[in-house]
Amino acid sequence: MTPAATNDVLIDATGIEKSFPGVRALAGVSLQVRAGRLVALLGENGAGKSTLMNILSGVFPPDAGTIRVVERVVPNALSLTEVRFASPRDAQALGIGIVHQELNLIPGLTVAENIWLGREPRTAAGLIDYARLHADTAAILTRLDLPVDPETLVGELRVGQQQLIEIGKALSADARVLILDEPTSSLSSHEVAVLFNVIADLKRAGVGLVYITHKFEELARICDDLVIMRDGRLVGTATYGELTRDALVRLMAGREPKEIFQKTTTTPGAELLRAEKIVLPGDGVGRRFLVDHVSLTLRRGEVLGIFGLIGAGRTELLETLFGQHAGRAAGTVTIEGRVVRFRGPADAIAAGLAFAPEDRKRDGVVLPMSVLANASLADLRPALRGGFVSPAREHAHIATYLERFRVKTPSVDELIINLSGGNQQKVILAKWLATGPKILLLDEPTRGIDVNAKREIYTFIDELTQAGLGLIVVSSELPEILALADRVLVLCEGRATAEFTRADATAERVLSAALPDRAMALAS
Amino acid sequence: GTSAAADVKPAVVRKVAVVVSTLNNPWFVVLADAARDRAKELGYNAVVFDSQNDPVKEAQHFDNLISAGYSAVLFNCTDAKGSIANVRRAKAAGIPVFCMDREIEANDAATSQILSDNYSGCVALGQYFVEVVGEEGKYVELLGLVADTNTWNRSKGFHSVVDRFPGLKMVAQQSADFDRTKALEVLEAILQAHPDINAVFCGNDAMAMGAYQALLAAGKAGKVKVFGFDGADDVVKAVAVGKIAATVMQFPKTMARTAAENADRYIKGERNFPQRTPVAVELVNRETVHKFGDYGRK
Amino acid sequence: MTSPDYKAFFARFRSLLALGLMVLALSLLSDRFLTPDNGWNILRQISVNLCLSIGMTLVILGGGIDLSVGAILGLAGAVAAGLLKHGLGIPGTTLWIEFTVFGAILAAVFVGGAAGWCNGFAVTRFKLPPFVATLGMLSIARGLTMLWTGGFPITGLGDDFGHIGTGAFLGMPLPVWIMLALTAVFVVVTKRTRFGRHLYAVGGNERAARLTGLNVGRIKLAIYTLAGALAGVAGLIVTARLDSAQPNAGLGYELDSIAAVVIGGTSLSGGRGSVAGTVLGCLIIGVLNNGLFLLNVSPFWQQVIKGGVILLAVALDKMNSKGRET
Amino acid sequence: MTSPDYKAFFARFRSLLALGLMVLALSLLSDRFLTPDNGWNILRQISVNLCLSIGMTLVILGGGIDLSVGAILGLAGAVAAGLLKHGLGIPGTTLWIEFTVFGAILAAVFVGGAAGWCNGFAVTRFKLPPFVATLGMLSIARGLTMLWTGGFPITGLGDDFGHIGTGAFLGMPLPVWIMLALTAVFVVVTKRTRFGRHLYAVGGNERAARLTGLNVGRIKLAIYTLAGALAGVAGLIVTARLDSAQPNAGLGYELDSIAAVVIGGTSLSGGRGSVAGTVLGCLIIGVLNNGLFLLNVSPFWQQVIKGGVILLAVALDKMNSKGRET
Ligand SMILES: Nc1ncnc2c1ncn2[C@@H]1O[C@H](COP(=O)(O)OP(=O)(O)OP(=O)(O)O)[C@@H](O)[C@H]1O
Ligand SMILES: Nc1ncnc2c1ncn2[C@@H]1O[C@H](COP(=O)(O)OP(=O)(O)OP(=O)(O)O)[C@@H](O)[C@H]1O
Ligand SMILES: [Mg+2]
Ligand SMILES: [Mg+2]
Repeated sequence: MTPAATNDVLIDATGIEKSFPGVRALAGVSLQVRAGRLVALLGENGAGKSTLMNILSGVFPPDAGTIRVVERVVPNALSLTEVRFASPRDAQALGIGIVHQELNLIPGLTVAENIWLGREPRTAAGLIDYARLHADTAAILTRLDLPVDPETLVGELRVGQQQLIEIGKALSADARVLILDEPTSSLSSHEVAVLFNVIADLKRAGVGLVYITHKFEELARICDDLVIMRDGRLVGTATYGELTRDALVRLMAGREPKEIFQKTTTTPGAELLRAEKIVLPGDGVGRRFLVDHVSLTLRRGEVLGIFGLIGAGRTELLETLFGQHAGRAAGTVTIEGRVVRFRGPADAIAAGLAFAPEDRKRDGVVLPMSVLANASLADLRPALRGGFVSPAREHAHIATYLERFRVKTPSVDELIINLSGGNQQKVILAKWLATGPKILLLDEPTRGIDVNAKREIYTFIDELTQAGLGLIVVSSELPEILALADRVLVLCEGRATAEFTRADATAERVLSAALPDRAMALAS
Repeated sequence: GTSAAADVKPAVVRKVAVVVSTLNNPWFVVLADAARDRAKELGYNAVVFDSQNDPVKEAQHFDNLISAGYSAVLFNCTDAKGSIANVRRAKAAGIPVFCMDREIEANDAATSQILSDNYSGCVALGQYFVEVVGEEGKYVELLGLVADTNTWNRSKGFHSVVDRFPGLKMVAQQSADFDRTKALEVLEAILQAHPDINAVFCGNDAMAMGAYQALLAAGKAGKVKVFGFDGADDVVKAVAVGKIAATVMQFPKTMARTAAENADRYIKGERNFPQRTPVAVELVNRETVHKFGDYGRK
Repeated sequence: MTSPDYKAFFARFRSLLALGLMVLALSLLSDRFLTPDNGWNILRQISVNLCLSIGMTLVILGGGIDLSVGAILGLAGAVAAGLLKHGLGIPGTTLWIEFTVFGAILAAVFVGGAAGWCNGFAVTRFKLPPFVATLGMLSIARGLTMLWTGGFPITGLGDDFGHIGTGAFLGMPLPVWIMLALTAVFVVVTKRTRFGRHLYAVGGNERAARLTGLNVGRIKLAIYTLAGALAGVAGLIVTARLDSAQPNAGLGYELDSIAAVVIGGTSLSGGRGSVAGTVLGCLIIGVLNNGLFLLNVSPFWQQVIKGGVILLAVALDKMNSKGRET
Repeated sequence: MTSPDYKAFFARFRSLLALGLMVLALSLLSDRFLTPDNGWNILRQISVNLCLSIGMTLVILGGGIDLSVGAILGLAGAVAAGLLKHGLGIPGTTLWIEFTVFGAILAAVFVGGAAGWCNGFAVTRFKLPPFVATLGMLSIARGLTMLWTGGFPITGLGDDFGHIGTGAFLGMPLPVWIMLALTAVFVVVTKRTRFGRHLYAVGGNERAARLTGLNVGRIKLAIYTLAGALAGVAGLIVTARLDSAQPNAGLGYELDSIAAVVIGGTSLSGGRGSVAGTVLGCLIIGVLNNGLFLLNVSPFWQQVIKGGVILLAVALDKMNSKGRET
């Protein structure tokens, strides 16, 4: 389609500005959403992408700027009206749907109730028509290829499944414009493929899409237009294919990209950690064992990558190693030759372990506390003077770690809730580095992190191995595992199915070990 | 019992309930204990129920009593009007109710009412008040629970006398909920506004002690006269040494025992009881205090 | 049976077990316990608390708390009694409106609802924490009750009105009818209507509910108004049973009512629980009170035992409810 | 000034403004208000509530709630008074231990701490919701107080003991000294110690705190124990001021204390707030009470006005506090 065809514009936002206390999140940004096209919004963490989308979907009003939206679908006629959204409801009424970056589901309601929340079908008596509700839901779940019962409580689903439910919620509204803010951050490759099919369908149906992602490789399949943001400003627009990857990264960062990450080869040292026959029984509803007799070793200066599909039990394995399931789990863990028995995470930390969890909002950060307090929480001893916390010492001790990760925050005293997701993740890493651990367990360390920050984290992991730490990295992104790991352990349905050295680990081999036999049988 | 005893009809121990408005005030504990002990002496199985100043709890006690087949209720009501329905329900179920100390405002519900006369007690206290404080002066009144009829009966009795002396000015009237702690705090605040008062009239003895404590802290003990009502032990002692000017002795033990004895007579067949038996209340002051003690006459 | 059903069943079962154990123990300890009379007794006694607690359940499910229910009960009862007895004079005129029993009932529910609406308004419009807003209302409603009654009970309300509290229909006491009807209505409302599900959504994740487009403010307003109106109904029952509106009626009932809700398994952080659970909670408290009475436990020991049993009942409920913590 | 400082300053400033307005209004309305004597008076009167509220602040910051503080106050006061007056007989022996004033003080703090520890144990070990655990303790402690005192106040405790409540040192009443000392200690504890930091973390996100290696159980246990011990201190002050341990001392104080904490800006959902805010909250309530008595407002209107002012104070506080909602 040529740029001249302007009568397909569904949303036209111009000169949008937004400031938060201490941050200018948007400084005059414009964006057009066009029917049947997907515009990808790219930018580093904190560039203002989510803020712009929040404004377009009525979450909060802009400080300045105008938003014009197609009121009714008038074929081949430009009929944009200026709007002022007082609430998300207003935006929805105009056919703007959004899947937010953070999950917005009600854990105590069922899948069906969540998808249709606020739009439940009713019987003549005014009660909810559950029969229709469940039938409608089943249709959407089929479309998403998500085999769950519409009556399951959402709180019992995995994060990835919940994310699909969010997408289903947006689909159910039959929106004319659909905004997807990092929708694939916790989806498996199969689920991503389903999503892309859905996106293709929507485009054919004339829906306009906005798509935010940090994963460039996704763009090829779905992207039509590109918009690049930096520090709350628009720094470039293009049709997909006009820009090379390097040019993109340069625009995003505002500087020359460093060459792509190249792992430094290290010779692993003495054995740090040995885990034998780790078992974690299930709680009676799913599998019998969430972790099923998994053994692993880790040496100094080594990165052990753990790959597996969603639900393979990788998170549980790390949690068990970290002492979180003390009492339920079994198996022997040896650290530097000594058998240890953790009664809880505190013991694990004392033994030199650190663990950056997958769900940072739930398990990682203390939202009402400042960046500084979060970063110093794991070990306050260096901040003490005469038994009391000295703010000066605390600053001095933590600042170096925060700077190393280039955490983007107005001040270290800012509440962490006001940071973008990627920056929150960096604070968590800083927190653990400050404890001087010997073994670092990272569960999906780069989820929701922009390319540059991702590279920084890779480099950092590299530096840490050279400094003699042992790392276990769990990731759903195969390229990430292959780039980082010295050895790859593959989990499938709670069992270790294969282990590869760096040299042996190819994408096909790792993936085939990760697929359950059932799936293999079906595929062949 | 043994199997032999089963043939002989065993003497059923009849049950008597003692329902009191509250056990959070020692005066009522004495009343309840005296009623229970007397009923036990008379051969009954007696149990105390605490209504916690809540007529609804009281109503529940009555429901329970009725379905559990009690033979009589010795009753200290939470409210003169609010408790009538409860007494009527008991009566309808054939259970006689004997009111103690607090009146219910109905003549056909309770079998008999043994009452102390709050109003006339406070009339006597008012007269003594004028005698001691004089016909000129400023005073403070501490009311009990504003939702309690006794509060207002006492207040009215007192004012029926004192209001006839225009020289006696009430500079503040506040509620301290019959509570010693509240009385202390309320009077402390009032003393800031009116440091020059001559007397404090309190709706019960707990508040009188709290008021005294406030005066003590303000260095005004002895200069400001405190008047109470009830005849609580520590206040009687305080009257003896001049800390408190006067209180009014109600006779909880006498009332409780009389009620228990009436109940006993009723169960044994007597039906002739006067509806109201007033038990005289007596003024306790410096001169008469030697006659009183232990919630009654020595 | 799907897994959540199974879990929910067990969760419910635990509270039922606690209740069952209590009933069993009391039946063994007292031959008076398992009589029909005593059964009605218990039901009649919990009716007031249950009215309040249904409203409290809505508020707590919606993520709030209501400390004013007891005070609103007192106010609504007093207003109904006052209007019934004396009617209402229109200030500045010589007009005097008489109230029928039905009018007084409407007035009580209306006053309760209005006070509840004010709570909701303070919470949604001024963003006051529910605890503060309803604490303020507690104080204000108590004061208004005092002003309205002058501190004196209003009695002699007539048999028609008294019927609400003491009458029976088809052998079942009227308060029990009211309680059953309200329970049925609100079980359906919470489980089968949009409003009910939105209530859970608001309490479960208010931000998500707002972002999904629910009118969170209106839902909360409705919740508090309903809780107030239900407190008005409770006020009617209390007043009718006593044939008297006591100025201090309902004092401290807020804690009893919250206790019933929590014992019934509803989470104070909102979004999880049920009206059915609350009925169970009220029953546990009611049976306990009744049992302590039947066993002639001294009033001092009663408090100790009651505290202990509440702890035990909830501990039992928690013990085997594993599942992931949230 | 960095932005959070700035925000915190304004947040604090709002409550201060409410307090300032009240002080101004009262100074204009009553010439008795702004006297040094009345100042001491207000401070002396808030001392008890402040002791309780400091403990309550810790509990609420840590994500819990404590309904038992009033009952623990009563129990601790009664135990101290009883031991001082009658000593303690060791059951089964003829031994009889006499208690000095110092011994009685220790006993009160110990009893309070022990009761608080039980709360903490129920919350951490049996995973009872704090509301339920402390509601149970409320009932149990009240019952125990009744059993210990038999329903009679314990009076005549001697001048040495009474000194705690009525004495002064360097012209400042002892209760005010105690209150200031405790405030200073707990401001430092919450802001400048590890325990304080951990308290905020546990209240802000318990899961994250546990995963960061904090011993959440031990921290909570400490919090409740401290709250209990502080209630014990409050019990000493009340008992000493009255020269009498009342069996029903502290009835309903839990709500006053929670109100002070919330008016002081501490969030009931935990992790946000401060001891300094609570001091402000106590002052607002104290000044209000004092003012209403100075102006001799009728007891009926007092409640209405008090409710209104609480709403107003908090609404004022909320009005301009923006920031991201959670
Ligand atoms: N409600 C808010 N209050 C204060 N600051 C905010 C708020 N929302 C966003 N910000 C700030 O605005 C800036 C832009 O944030 P935004 O979430 O839009 O970034 P983003 O581009 O979506 O980043 P990411 O890729 O990490 O999701 C950040 O500095 C963030 O801290
Ligand atoms: N909320 C839950 N309740 C019950 N079982 C769960 C829950 N979440 C996950 N499981 C089960 O635990 C097992 C492991 O899930 P988990 O999500 O931790 O795996 P993972 O390999 O870490 O995947 P991810 O990529 O999501 O991190 C799966 O069998 C899954 O069904
Ligand atoms: Mg974002
Ligand atoms: Mg995982």
